[in-house]
Amino acid sequence: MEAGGRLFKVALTAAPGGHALALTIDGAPVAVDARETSSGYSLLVDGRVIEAAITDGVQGRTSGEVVVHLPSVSVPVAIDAGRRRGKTTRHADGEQRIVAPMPGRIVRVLVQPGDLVELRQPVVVIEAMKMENELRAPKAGTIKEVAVEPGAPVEAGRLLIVIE
Amino acid sequence: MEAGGRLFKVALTAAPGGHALALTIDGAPVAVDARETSSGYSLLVDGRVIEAAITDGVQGRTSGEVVVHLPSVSVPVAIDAGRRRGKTTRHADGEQRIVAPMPGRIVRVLVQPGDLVELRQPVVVIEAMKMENELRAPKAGTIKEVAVEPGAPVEAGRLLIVIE
Amino acid sequence: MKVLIANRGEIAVRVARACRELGLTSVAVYSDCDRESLHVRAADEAYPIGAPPARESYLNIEKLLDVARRSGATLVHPGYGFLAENAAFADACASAGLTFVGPSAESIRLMGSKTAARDAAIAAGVPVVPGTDAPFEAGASDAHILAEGDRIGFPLLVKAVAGGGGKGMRSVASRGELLAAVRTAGSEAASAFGDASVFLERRLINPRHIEIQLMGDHHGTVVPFVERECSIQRRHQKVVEESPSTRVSAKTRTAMAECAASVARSVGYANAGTIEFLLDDDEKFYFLEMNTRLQVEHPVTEMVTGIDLVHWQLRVALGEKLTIDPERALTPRGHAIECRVIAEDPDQGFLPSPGRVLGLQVPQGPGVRDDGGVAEGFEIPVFYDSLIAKLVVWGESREVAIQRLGRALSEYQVRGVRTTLPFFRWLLAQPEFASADFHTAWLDEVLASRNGEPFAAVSDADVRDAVIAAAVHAHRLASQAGGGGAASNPSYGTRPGGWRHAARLDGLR
Amino acid sequence: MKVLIANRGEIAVRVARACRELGLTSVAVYSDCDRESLHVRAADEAYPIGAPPARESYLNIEKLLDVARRSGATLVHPGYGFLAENAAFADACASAGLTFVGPSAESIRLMGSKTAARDAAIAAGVPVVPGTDAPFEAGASDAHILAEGDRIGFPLLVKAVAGGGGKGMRSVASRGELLAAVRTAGSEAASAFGDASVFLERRLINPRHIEIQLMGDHHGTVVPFVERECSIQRRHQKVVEESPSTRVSAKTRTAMAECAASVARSVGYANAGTIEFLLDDDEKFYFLEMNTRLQVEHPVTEMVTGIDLVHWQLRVALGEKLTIDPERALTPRGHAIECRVIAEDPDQGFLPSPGRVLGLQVPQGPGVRDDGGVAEGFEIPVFYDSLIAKLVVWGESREVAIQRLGRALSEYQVRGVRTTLPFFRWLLAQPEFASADFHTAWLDEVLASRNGEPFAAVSDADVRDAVIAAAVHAHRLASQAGGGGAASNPSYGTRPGGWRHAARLDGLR
Repeated sequence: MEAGGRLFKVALTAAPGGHALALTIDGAPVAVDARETSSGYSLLVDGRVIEAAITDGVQGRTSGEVVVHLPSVSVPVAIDAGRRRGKTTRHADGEQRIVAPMPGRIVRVLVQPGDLVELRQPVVVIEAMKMENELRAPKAGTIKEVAVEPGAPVEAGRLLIVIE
Repeated sequence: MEAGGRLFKVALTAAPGGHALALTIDGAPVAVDARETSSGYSLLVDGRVIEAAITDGVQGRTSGEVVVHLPSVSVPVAIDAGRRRGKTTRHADGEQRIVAPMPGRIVRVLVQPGDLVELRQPVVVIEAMKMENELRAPKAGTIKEVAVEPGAPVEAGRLLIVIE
Repeated sequence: MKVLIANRGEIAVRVARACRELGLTSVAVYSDCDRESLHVRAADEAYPIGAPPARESYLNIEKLLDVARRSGATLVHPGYGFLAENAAFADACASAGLTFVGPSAESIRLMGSKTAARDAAIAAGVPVVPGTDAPFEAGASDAHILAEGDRIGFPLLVKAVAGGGGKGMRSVASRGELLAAVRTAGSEAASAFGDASVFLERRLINPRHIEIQLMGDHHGTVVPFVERECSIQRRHQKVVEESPSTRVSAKTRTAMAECAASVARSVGYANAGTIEFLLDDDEKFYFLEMNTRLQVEHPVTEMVTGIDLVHWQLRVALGEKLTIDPERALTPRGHAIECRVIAEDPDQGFLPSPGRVLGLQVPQGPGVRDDGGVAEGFEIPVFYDSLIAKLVVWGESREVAIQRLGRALSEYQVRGVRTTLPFFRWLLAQPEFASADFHTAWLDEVLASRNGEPFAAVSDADVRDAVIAAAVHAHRLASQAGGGGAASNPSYGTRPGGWRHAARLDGLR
Repeated sequence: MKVLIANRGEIAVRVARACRELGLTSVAVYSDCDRESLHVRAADEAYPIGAPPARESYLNIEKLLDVARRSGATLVHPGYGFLAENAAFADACASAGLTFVGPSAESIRLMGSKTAARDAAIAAGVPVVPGTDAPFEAGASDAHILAEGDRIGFPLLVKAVAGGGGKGMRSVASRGELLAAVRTAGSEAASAFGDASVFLERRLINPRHIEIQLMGDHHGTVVPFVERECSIQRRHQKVVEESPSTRVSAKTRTAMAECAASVARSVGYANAGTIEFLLDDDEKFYFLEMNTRLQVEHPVTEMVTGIDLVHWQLRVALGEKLTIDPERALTPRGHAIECRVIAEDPDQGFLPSPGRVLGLQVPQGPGVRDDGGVAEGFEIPVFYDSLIAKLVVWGESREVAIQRLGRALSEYQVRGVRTTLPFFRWLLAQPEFASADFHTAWLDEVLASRNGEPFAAVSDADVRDAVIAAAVHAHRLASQAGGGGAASNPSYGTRPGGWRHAARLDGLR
């Protein structure tokens, strides 16, 4: 499994029945009392209460990524990360694609192909839900492609910019 | 359909797509805008808001009885009453079976076979959840059978008394 | 710092919330049928304590102390019920070096005896209901019993010294019934409490049950609060509580509060407690008993005074001085009403209705507080009381509180088990409730006279609406069964919610 | 009597609840994307009013009046936003014989002009921020503009007469920037409000935004309330509001309240309104503007005064006399804090995050009020503001309110869309928030200095817990796929909840 930027080797070593499960995480044993709830699981590990709701991740339907909602933080987990690894389009060190996070209208494009951009530099302004919102570069790099023009309406997920 | 002690003849006359449904109830047309919610349906009928949650009725799993939960009342509805009619064990005018509504212990049996009982006359006292509870006759009649003895532990649904 | 919560259900959730607010770690315990209970899921830690019957789990002192040791808890909050008024438990906590969040074992012991508590009240100069000065000796003669009855006058009540919740209590209308009542009350008390002693008390005509909340610290301060009105009872069990009482004038309030505080001070009382009084038509009040714990109905006091009683319980237990403004504690702001939402079927004589809560819709918005103990999907066990939640509303006036209660009840829905919600909707429509014209026997009298009519009257319009909903549902199932994409209704089945619902129905068929 | 609620989302739900409490029938309206919105489901009746864009539905006066006619509504509550401060709508309601639940069209018109409102304040003897007495003429010369700027002094603000929400506003640090700022603000105002006029106002250094709630009736009574502290703003949008303000002394409170009431009285103001002030470090205050409607943040006032503002809006509209005790309205009891839970991703610069709410868990228990507008399963539309709910907490003191807010936020969960909840958890930990040491620019400054760090820090322990949960989930799916009765784990799959959950996952794959 992959979570928080690293891989975990998880194995189920015993499920003796009832609600007790024995896991190993990176070789270390973990005993879990697991119950299903209306939204996910109620877990007990060494007396500690872990309430975890589960929803499908962004890529969940096809790739087995789920989001685990702990009471105050949500953590995406790729359940079968080993198998999927080669397929992901996210390479922190390679090409990065900026897509429209919601339907809206492009107000301004702040970069051109070939521009050098810094981490978190604004690259596109999109208007949605009555507000203008800046989209920023998720990494430093060079603009490889600008796929939209100002004034264009865009759907959620539409490719806007490619940085490499 | 059967609800509130009477039969309704319900037909779907049109489902033109979207959320609009046209029904007839006992021949009278009803236009419904129906949306599913997390617990049932949100309906609009002539501008009136009807919020209806649905759970399976007591005999729901096998016979199609559901309980429709309106905001302040819950109404059991037998969806395919015509077909099921002959099978029901509930005859207001015939034999009536009193079963344990919950697991518990029989404290007292207040009637014997052959006794005449009035409507709502106490017939059995069952102890459960730290309290003694009287079960009353759902109809006036004659005790046909007493199926338990004082002191006996009983499961929910266990037959206790038959009145005819 | 960790707090072991030696209880379950809504009160354990309530205490866990207070712990989180005060930066304390909460430790829950659970019996085998309670692992999925909300009180476990709301805590920071949780440990099993045995089989479902309370004596094997929530009443098992050794197991509780063991969890305290294991978890490193240093405080123990007993909630109400179970071991909350058990002096041996308070002693055992002290011996184990744990801080019991409640009064001393001595206070519990003293006030747990109805006659000793009565004596303490008399000693503090507080009026008591005329009665026998001491319980009858084991072999008390019929003549002695009859003479005492004559002295007190009829009607009267026979009460068990160790009694509570109406057990070991008999109402005696006339002299001829007295001896039999003393005997049956005694044997009932013996089997329920292991103590057969009973005493006599005059029965007031249609009194009100009014109680005064107290909070004491370990530095000699005792603060009394504005009264709670708890006269709406079914078989001696409170059903609705409110604050303030419409029948208590400011003058009587002050007098009752002073009496309550002086009883508490006279026994060196610390932490939360409540003194119950009966109030007659002339606004004369009589000490009834003291409860040495937090009450179920404490939220109504919190809502009209703005003082968090559970916070103070924990702070007092940690040695803090009470800094509550006594004036504020005694001055109600607006009006609060609590309804106990219980898994009982009011249409079956309030028969318990355990089972799985399939759906739960809790009211929100202004002036509504829900202290719940059950989450959707939970199977309400048969082993404990079946309180699902306490719905508490607040309004500027009693009238607004009642309007708000009506609104909140219209939003409240529990599916899968029967509850007292329809009963409360009915109660709200009773003129005696609107005018606060009731006494401790009122509800039982009204219920008896209703003769089993259903509480939720289903109108023809309701039935019709239900039939429409069922028809939509049947159509939905049919489209689903037909492949999920019936051409006649292409929009159904395209939503995750739709799929989920349909899938569930399939799963259950 | 029926009330048409010409709004959507949480405020429409809030008004529907008040209607139910007062025995009024609520009539909702909905655009094509809002049929399943909670405000429809919470109403007694509901009618469609057109396509999702607001100008085709919620801003379409003709359609709204048509629904009023069709449903037989006689009152119209506009909520906030949309047509709430639209004088033409108030006029149209009056012409149609409907009672507008708000001030007169004249009041809306007068106070909607920033300069006219400013003149009214000056006439009522209320201090205003030094500025130009009138907006610039269309062809005002550069020399005139510069001379006015010099007279007022720098830094200053260029503001649109018709402005609101930060639009048409420019901050000018020095003389050299003035002319360009006047021009861009003017053209922005022209396109946003159809009115290019702008004026100048001195910019106070690190002021607080403090506002006074008012309620007026049709019999000449105006009651001012204890202040709200709304200085925590992001880009001129309020994010957190509280009452009272730690920086307002009782003396200043009285003075501000008197000023606010005299402005309102001078224009014959009826119904709910709010006068906004800036407060400087010397506790000097300056009239800013008047909002002629119910504010988003009205609940904090309700929680510290116990007065239901929406009830009073409806009662006043029906001609009732205000019977609010002025002393009580001005005396805060305890402390209330409101957080706007919005579907925005704080980690993406508060980018809107529309989408379907897959799961919603709302905090309950003492001192917590949730005014929500969204139910589980609802698809938050992109067409309107994305407020999911207002979480309001109350505590005996600001300190307790903050503790309670922390607890409530720990219980709050919205799944499926990003929300501002992580931002509020972060805010709670800021020392400036705990000490109330902030001003209107504070949040923007802190956010700028954070440089995009995530608000919810995910610890290694969190990641590990998530991996454990995901492993359990994977096992659950595998047992399910293997026939629902894997021998290794016979207890899974026996519960309806289990089936449902698994079925849903299957359905989504």
